[in-house]
Amino acid sequence: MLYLIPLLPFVGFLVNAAIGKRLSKTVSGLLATGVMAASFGIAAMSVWTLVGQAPVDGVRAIEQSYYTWLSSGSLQIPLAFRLDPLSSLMVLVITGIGTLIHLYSTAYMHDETDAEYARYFSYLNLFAAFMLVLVLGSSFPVMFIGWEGVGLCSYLLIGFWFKKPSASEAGKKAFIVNRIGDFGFILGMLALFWAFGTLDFQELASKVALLPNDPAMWAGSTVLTAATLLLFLGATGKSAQLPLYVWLPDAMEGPTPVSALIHAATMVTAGVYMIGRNAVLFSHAPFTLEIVAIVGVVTALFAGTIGLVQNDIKRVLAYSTVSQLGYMFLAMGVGAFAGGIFHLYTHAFFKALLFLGSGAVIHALHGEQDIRNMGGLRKHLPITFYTFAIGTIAIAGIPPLAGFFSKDEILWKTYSSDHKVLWAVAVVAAFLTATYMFRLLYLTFFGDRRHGVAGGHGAHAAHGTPDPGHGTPDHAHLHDAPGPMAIALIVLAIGSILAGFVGVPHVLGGGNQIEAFLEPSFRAIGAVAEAAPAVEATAEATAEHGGAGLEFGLMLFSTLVAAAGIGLATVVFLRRPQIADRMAGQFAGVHRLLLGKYYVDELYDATIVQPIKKVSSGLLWRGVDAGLIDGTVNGVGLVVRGWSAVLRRLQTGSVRAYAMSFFVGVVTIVGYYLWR
Amino acid sequence: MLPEPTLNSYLMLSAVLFAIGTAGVFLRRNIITILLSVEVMLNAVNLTFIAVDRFRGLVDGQIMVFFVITVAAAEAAVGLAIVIALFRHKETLTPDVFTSLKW
Amino acid sequence: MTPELIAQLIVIGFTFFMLLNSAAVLVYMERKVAAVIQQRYGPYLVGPKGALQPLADIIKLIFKEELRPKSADAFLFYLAPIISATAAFAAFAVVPWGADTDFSTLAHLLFLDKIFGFTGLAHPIRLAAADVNVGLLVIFSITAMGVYGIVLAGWSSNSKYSLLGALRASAQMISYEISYGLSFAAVIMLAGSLSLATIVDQQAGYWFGFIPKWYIFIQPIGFFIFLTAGVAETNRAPFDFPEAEQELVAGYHTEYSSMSFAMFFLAEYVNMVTVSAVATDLFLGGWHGPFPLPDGFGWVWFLAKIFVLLFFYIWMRWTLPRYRYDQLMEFGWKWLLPAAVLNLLVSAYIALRVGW
Amino acid sequence: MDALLFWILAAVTVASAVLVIGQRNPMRSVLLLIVMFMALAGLYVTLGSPFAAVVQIIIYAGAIMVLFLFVVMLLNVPTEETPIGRQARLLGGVGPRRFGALLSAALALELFWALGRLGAIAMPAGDTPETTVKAIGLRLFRDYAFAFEATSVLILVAMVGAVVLARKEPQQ
Repeated sequence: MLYLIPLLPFVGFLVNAAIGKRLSKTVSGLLATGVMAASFGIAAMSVWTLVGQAPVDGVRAIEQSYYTWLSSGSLQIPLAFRLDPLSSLMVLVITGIGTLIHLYSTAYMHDETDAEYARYFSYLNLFAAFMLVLVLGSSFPVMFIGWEGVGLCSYLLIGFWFKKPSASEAGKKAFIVNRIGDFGFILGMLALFWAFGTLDFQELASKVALLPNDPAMWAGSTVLTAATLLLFLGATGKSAQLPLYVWLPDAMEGPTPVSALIHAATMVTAGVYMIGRNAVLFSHAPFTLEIVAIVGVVTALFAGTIGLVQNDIKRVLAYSTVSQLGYMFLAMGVGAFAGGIFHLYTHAFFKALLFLGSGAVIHALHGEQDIRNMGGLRKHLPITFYTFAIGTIAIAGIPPLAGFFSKDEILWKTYSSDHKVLWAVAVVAAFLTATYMFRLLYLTFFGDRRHGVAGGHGAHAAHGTPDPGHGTPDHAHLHDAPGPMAIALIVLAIGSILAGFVGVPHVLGGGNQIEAFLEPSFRAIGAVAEAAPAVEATAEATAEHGGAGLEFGLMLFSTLVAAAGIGLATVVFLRRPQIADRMAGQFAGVHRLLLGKYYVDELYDATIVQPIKKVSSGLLWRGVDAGLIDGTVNGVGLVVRGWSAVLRRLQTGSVRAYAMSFFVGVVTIVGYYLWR
Repeated sequence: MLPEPTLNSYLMLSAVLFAIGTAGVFLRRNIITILLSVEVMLNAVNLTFIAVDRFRGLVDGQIMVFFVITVAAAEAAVGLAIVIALFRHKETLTPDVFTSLKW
Repeated sequence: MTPELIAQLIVIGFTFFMLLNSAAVLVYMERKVAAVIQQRYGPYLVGPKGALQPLADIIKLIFKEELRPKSADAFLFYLAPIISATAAFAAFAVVPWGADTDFSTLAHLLFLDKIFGFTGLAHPIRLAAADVNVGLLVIFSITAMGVYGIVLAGWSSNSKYSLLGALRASAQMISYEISYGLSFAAVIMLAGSLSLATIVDQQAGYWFGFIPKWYIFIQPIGFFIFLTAGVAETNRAPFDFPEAEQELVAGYHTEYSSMSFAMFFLAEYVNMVTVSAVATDLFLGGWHGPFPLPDGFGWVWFLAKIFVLLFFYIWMRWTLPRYRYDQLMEFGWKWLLPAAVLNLLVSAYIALRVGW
Repeated sequence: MDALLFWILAAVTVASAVLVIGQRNPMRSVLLLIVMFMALAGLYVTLGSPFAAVVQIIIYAGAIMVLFLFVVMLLNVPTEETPIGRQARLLGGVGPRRFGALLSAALALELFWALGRLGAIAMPAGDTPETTVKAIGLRLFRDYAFAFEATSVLILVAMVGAVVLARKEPQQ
């Protein structure tokens, strides 16, 4: 009954899309939330049965095939779902957090008209359905359905306020950038099919596992490397890594719950999931893994630095998301697949929490997003403040909150797998994370109310009237998050506190259960332990010789780093704000560079967009289309017309004449054949 | 005494009938009669089918005959309907008058 | 000349003779019944209670002058009545009216064994003019031919009443032929044979010892459809449009007189008899009665049933008013035909899945 | 006996066919065509397919031809009128029609020639076995089921078409 998990949200989508206009907000909202909740329940049950299962050579999986979707030659693709530890974790995250965010949205979107409201929830449900297909799919094509579907939904939801130019622009940008990634993804799939003749994850894994595993380049692995690189390109597109991250910050044009669900918790992690899902493949392509790790860590740093100076509350969170995703890819890159997924899972909690918190703030301030116009909200929005604070601490990586365990796991794995440099950079990134997150916290909630600061209303105007609550901001009374939103916030906050404890490392006397739980998903069925990823193995090895002491030390160190970051933020942004300005003055260049996001958008525009425009308008349109194609078509038309003017004379319109000619033909042909 | 009918004699008979039918199509100036000539042709074909059936000891030919008859029925229905419509418009049944279906 | 052949010839002659008489009898019966229904006396002068009236009519018809409209198409004009009469008689030819018999009983009763020493045939023969194993289809095709008599009559006599009558007749007969055919297709399915004799023998015996196994009991709708279509086929009231007196003088035989008129008349009554006979064979168990008669006397039952049906015909004619023509067509196409199809499908389903 | 029957029926068939097309009066053409159908039915019987014969009579003679008669009577155009208008005379004139007749004669000759080459093949000996209705039915509803259904659809379409075509336009 796995199919029910995606099917329920889909049904919700159908209903809301079809008759949503005529439903009241309460009904359509409850419907959407209800199906998500139901789907969560079913997911929970299925996972329970899965856990209850006796592992077959160390692997538990529920596989259900529904019908043969594609069948041509050796390509046999059943529409099949597989629930194994990895996908079960994902399913729980998606349905669980999804449900909360739906609940949150019922209050958050309440100012929309009934039709818009229904449209919003239909998109949201559709997204959930596709995301679930993505994670449940047992083969690349099935995953690809979800992959494309979530892309579509993210496009629709980013451009939800399509009347606002910036929103629709952002939607298009997201879609196009993702297309580039998807192109890579498709090519990767094809390469794999060409090389291994199957697209089922398990079969691929077991086939790859049989290849001899040496880092040296040899025939089999070039293909594998190429394929994995292409797939990784797809991942960078979907999960907003360098160089394709540019769409995510703009995606903040969408409603905040959407940012929370799609652009923080679930969709953007699809790339990570995909790599985890194909752990065996990637771990047999060490080169790719290196690339992944480097890209990841660089992205983490890069985004962190940008996040440091952004003033839009949601954009800060967006960049932090990018950098956290960078962490996950780093983990994947160093072969700490479990670690990556672990971080994905915790990140889902606190990032969703943070976004929803920011949403609550924006909601309270009637659409104000510029943190320079906030401050001192601590007193007015207690619930929001506390939950947001919890989230911030969690992401900063302060024990014992969720972020700490996962991030530290990654750092340790990085270090222990002899990626010292990467480790260093990652630590810096962690430092930055702590800093800018607390900057955000301070500027938003502490100090006293500022508004009308230069650029503030400029930013405000830039975003038009983004989130609900139009009209002039009324600061007289600020209402805290209403019921549903509060519930969502609190639940997520609790989650951000506790989520980490499933992965308490051995050093702290915890038995890293989540790793044990997930580990089978990164092995090839049948291929025994020796086929387990080499990098993983080496990691373990170093873990042995490195010893517990070292690990503990590093753990302490990273915690201190985080604390330092927090301290810095406290000093600069809370105690003596003027320092910040002075620094900005001193390093004006750097500041401008960061504020301009390294001018990557402009770079792309100059190097890619404009040339393409030139070529297509100049050559393709005027030359090929207008000249060649139209010319040919018209020419054919002219010729035909000319001839028909002559030939139509033969058409007398008299039945008898036609019969006659036809019959002459008959007689002649019969005669001819008799003659020979 | 008359010669025993061979398969050929049946086929020749049907050939003659068919030819007569075609001749009718060309000779007559009355749409209805032309339709009748078409029926003659169809029957010529039917005769062939049944003769060959008898010759090979099958039933398929007869089934073909049934189909032919069915189609003939359809053809007659539509054809006659058209005839009526035409007659309403031009008050004549001469096919050569209805030549407006052209450039 | 084997005795079988002779017997067969006798049977044929007898059938023909009986048919001819049946027409005369029916004329008398019709007039009497009509009279009774309308509280008149009806014919009473000629013979006892006017029993010889038909004879008188026949003589009169024979001696009348043969009139023909000037503009009529002579050949077709005279051909038409012949066609109808022939069709009518030919149709009856394949209707068996008694169980196969070797006449032993009859011979015994008529003392033939005493006189000629004829104790019955070597092997029994069928009591029908012709023994065809696709009898039903033959009847069907011949009745189909019967239309031409009427149509030609209407057209050739070149008068608007006749033409209208003919048009009505052709349209009506085509429309009702379909339901007619479908209604006994169901019976064919049950009996699994096209031969009337076989079908009749299928209806021998009784359910629970007293209900005769007639198909009317399992095909009531079929029977109704058959009867209705039959009435329409024979152009009897309430479907007597081709000869609707009030509208078309006398319909297709307006212009006819004397013997050619008589032929149409004959044809009509013979057709009635045929339809009733076929109905009897198909639905009423032919010569199998509610209780068996001595061997070789089944035809008594047969006659009795035919008589009842014929009476019903006449009764209906003098009881029911005539439809309107569009009503007739509507009834035929929109009610009778669907009913027939449904009946066929349902009985097919039952015959296949359930069985009787 | 069989031979005699065949030749008689063949003669009747051909004669009636010729008369059908050699006839200006559509009414008579129809009737002669019916005669031809009868003769053909007889041939079918001699060829041992009585069922086909009966169907031929029921449907062809009994229904289709009645339809023709019906239309003939409805339009009541007793004879052909010579075509009016230049083009009509051009196409329907004597010349083209003669040519057409010649063409069909040519076809007949060609076919004869072909059959002549074929040489005479005697029908299988022994008296003709009758194909039972059962055999036909089984074949028709088992192997030709699809064709059967298709034909039914065809009939339906034809019916609708006929109704639409022959319907009088509401006005004008």
